[in-house]
Amino acid sequence: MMVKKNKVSVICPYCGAGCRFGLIVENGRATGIDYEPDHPVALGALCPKGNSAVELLNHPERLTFPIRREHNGTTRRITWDEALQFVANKLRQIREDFGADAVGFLASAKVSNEENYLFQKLARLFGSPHVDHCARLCHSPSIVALSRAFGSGAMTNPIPDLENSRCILIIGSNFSENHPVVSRWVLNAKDRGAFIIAVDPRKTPTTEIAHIHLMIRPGTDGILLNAIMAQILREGLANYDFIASRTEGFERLKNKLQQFDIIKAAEQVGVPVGDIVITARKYATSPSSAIIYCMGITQHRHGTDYAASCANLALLCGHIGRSGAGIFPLRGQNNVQGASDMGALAEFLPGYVRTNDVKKRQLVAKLWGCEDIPSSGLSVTEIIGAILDGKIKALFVMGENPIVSDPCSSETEKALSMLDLLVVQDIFMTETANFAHVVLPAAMWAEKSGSYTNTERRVQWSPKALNPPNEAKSDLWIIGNLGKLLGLWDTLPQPEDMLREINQVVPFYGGITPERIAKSKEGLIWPCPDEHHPGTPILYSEKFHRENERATFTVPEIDFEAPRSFEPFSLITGRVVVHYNSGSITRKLPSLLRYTPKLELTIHPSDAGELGIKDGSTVLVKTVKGTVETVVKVSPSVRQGSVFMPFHFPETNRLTPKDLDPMARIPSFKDAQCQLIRKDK
Amino acid sequence: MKEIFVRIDRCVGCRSCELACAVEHSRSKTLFGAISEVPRPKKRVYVEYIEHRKVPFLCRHCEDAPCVKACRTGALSQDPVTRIVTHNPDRCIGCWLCAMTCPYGMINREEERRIAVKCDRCPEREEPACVNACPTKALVFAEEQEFSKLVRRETLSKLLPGYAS
Amino acid sequence: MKGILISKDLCIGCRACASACEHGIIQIEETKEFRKIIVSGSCPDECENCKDVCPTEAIKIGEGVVSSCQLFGAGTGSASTCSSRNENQLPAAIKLRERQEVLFRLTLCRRCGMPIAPEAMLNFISRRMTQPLFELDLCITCRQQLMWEAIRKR
Amino acid sequence: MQSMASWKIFINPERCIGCHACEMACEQTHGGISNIKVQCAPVFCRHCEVPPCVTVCYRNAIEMRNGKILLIKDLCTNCGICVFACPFGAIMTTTITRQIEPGKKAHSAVPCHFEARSAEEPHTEHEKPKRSLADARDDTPRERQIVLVHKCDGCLERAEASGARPACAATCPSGAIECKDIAQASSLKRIRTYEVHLVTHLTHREGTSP
Repeated sequence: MMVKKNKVSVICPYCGAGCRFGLIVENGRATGIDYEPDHPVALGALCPKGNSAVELLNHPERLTFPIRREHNGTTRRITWDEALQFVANKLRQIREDFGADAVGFLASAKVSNEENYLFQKLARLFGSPHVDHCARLCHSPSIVALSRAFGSGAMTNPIPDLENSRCILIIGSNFSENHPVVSRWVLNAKDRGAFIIAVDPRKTPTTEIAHIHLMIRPGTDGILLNAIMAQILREGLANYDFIASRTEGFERLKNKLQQFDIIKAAEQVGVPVGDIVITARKYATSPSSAIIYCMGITQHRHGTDYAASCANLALLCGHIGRSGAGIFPLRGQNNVQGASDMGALAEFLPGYVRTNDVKKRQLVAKLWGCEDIPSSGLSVTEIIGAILDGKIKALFVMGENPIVSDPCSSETEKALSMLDLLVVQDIFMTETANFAHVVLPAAMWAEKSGSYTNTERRVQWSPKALNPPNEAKSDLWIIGNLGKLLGLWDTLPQPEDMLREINQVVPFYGGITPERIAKSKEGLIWPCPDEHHPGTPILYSEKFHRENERATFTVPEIDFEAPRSFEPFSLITGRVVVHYNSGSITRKLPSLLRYTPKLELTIHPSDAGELGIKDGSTVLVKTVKGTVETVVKVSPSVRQGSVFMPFHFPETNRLTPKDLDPMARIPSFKDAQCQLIRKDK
Repeated sequence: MKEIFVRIDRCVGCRSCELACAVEHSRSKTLFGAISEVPRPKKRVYVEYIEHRKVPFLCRHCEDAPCVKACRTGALSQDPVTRIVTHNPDRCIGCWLCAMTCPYGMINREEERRIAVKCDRCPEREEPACVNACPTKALVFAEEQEFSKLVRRETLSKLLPGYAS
Repeated sequence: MKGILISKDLCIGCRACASACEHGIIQIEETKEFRKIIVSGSCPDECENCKDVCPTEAIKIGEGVVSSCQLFGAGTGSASTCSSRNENQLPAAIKLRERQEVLFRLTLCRRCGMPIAPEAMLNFISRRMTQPLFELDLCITCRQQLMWEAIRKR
Repeated sequence: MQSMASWKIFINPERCIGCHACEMACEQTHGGISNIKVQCAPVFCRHCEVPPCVTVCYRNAIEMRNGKILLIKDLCTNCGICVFACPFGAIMTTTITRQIEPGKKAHSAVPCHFEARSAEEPHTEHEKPKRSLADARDDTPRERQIVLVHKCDGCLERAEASGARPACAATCPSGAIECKDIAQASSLKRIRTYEVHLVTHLTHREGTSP
């Protein structure tokens, strides 16, 4: 038999780095991976997750037909017509009974730009303001803080540009495990003589790269950043020319930092004063410094202020808008940047148009052919609260797993079981899909075409490589048909048409046409306002994206000087290299699962000694939100007084608290207090 | 212990050291004999032309030599007194862990025997062949104090011409 | 039906015969300290897989009751087979197809104490190498770890 | 593209972030068994040029082709002699289960379907209880366990087909595994030495006024 073998160049479905690889397809089945050494992000490298792509595509547990759950809990296979008709009728009925406000929509950072755009359009044309997605749970503080300071909430430089940096401050990021391809560029910079500083409450493969590691107390990032800034000001190392010519609001920050006591701060943070001084000097004096930060900064009660402090630090030293100097908030999913750009957020329309800005909002409405668009809605975590209050009756979830990813799973579970209608559109039967009334089987990334925006703002086209299994359909097909049934539009859109519409609606995607990015392997980096624009790899080299073209210093309202103390243990959550987010994909792949098969709690040896537990014994972890049983791993990789749990397993987020950051509405995943109870057999 | 010191500013890139090294490590020990020998004698010093500068590179015979640590078959060994790292070709299996770990790139490959080749600081000679051959005295074989003295005297002679000579 | 005879003097306990035998006649039993090669049952007629793969020609295939001297020859380096020496010794005559066991004590890793291989096997390897390049009494995991431990700084 | 024989695999253990991507990639290119083990940093065949494993193999099942050391599976008897002749522990063993099929010619080829039991040989092998004596007496057990010997082939097939680097080098996210020519790599290191250390030394010496 003739074997039809071809290679399709697709975008990796995992983290936000946006690596490209060749998928080898034989007779309509994915059989192998071909590395593409000419791709700029990672030079063809792939982390273990990326290497599991073939195994994922051929997974036997994929959802292949629509499923309906009856009142008595039994499930049965239904046809697409029946499924879509049922969802449309039920949605209409709920809108009539309770108003459009009673329907929530959760978009996904895993699907393409076109699908997210259409999804939020569906939600907003349907009349519901409540559309959000899991960017809320990782980098919403970055969007808020960075767009307030600079005008755009994205990474300022491309990843390979890290190589040109002479000092890299890594704070609250473990990219060696979460974005492994970033480590190549940091190591290259190190080889070229850059000074690497890592700030992390744990010892990780990332901190091993660093020259100095500031092992801070969990939750004291804000104090540390302010201490660094205070030291820079005290030594007169700030870039006063840059401050004078390109920023505003410096005086307020200066006044605030003048009274800052570094010695006291060092005590609170739990690192030697000398380390803070070295960090301040190295960061300020190097010709180009970069800050890499991640969820260690954002997932706090004051995440927005922490992210703003990062921006302040960069502005203070003028380390922004040049090659090797910038802020690198690394995004977690392959299209979390794109989903935010497409307006799948409660307070933003496509192109970061604020929903409460009536004038601009109506311009978008005009393009969509309607009169007005609902204003600001509820965020991911608030939607769950609103369900519990009985305000939201129906939830449409596209490719998310809130039970595992949201804080306080028991409440989420309770909320989901209260709904009149829960539609889940996914590739596997996730924990959330188990609660759904209708489960719609979706296609995976290689089974549809679309564009994805990676963490560097690089928009890349990923063509269709193979057909979805059985009856699974692309998300665009599902949303398109649902919209048709709801009477929102008449035609079933194609990905290319959708991107052309995005070109019109989102100004900085203006020149990113399907023709251009389908041809180029490297994609285009937004802002790219017109057809001939080459893209903008480095932001703010001449002006900031604010009205007066100046950046602004934001002075946090709160005092960082009193850190919360967590007794007896503070619980840190994070990731491990072989798993991905809620683990709904990676926990199904045996080749990845063998490295980290189950949940483990890491504890410092002396804490373990005090509690009388050893490696491999079982403990109960207790927080205000719940109790979970887990196995212990004793390792000095955590600080005394703190414990670590990866959040890829459903148990972890049963423990996390639900306190929200007031501005970005991100839950404080990393501010939990826990108790350990020894469980003897 | 005597070391080979390099005065980079004196190197003119004549490659006399390379030639002398290859000859010294030939069987015949003469230039004409060495040319016709099979396997061809290999040099163990390298002159690189970088940015219009000529820089000679020699094995530093590091105190805590990474190549010796990396060698699993005992082909590389370090004399505890003289710190000279020598290579025993009979024990070498050509795994290139030494070439991989050497931070200065001083271990090279001998094509014919397919094993590593590196500086042995001419065990049969008083003064290494490369030093002997250097026409500009860019290579100096001396004790550390002696060399410092030399540098001091040289600086002095630059400042006060005629004083030192 | 034929049977297998393993010379306890020549065998080095490498397990090649056990993985070659498709009929499950040669089995390996391993504990922390010992490796036991167990032969039981009869061979199909043409199969000589185990004999083919044996590195030391320690396997003979025959029929009926034979003396081991008969099969291996008295003067072929395994002369001691005929004189009793230790518990690992063949009886002077053996009925083929009967159960035989060859027992080896495993050399332990000098670094981690895990078993490596029978001493006879390691001796065989060092005899075959042109010269002893390194010490063989390290287990695979320790060799792998040692490869990087010396080089890696952190 | 460099010629096949000239490059050697260079591993920089300082760069290894322990992500196991090389193991995964190796597994995919070699039908489910990884020839790489990450112990601090990836361990696999160095493709020595005077290889001890080739010397000890009594069936000539290991040969050198194009500068790569290959294990010829048809000739290999899984005796494990080469395993202990390798100073790096780079020849791996994996316990697999094979069906007993009477009448089939033995050691003809590696079975097309097998179950990789454990990559951590030989430690776990000894901990696992083996088939008891009573089972061994049983005339024909249905399946038998084999310790399979396997090693890195430098992705020779990949290289010969498309001139590509080995899968592990291609996939390594941090650039810890690289393919370099020894002479070239050494020369680059010397230039780097100059750039990093000597330039400062020179400018320092020339720039200071005594």
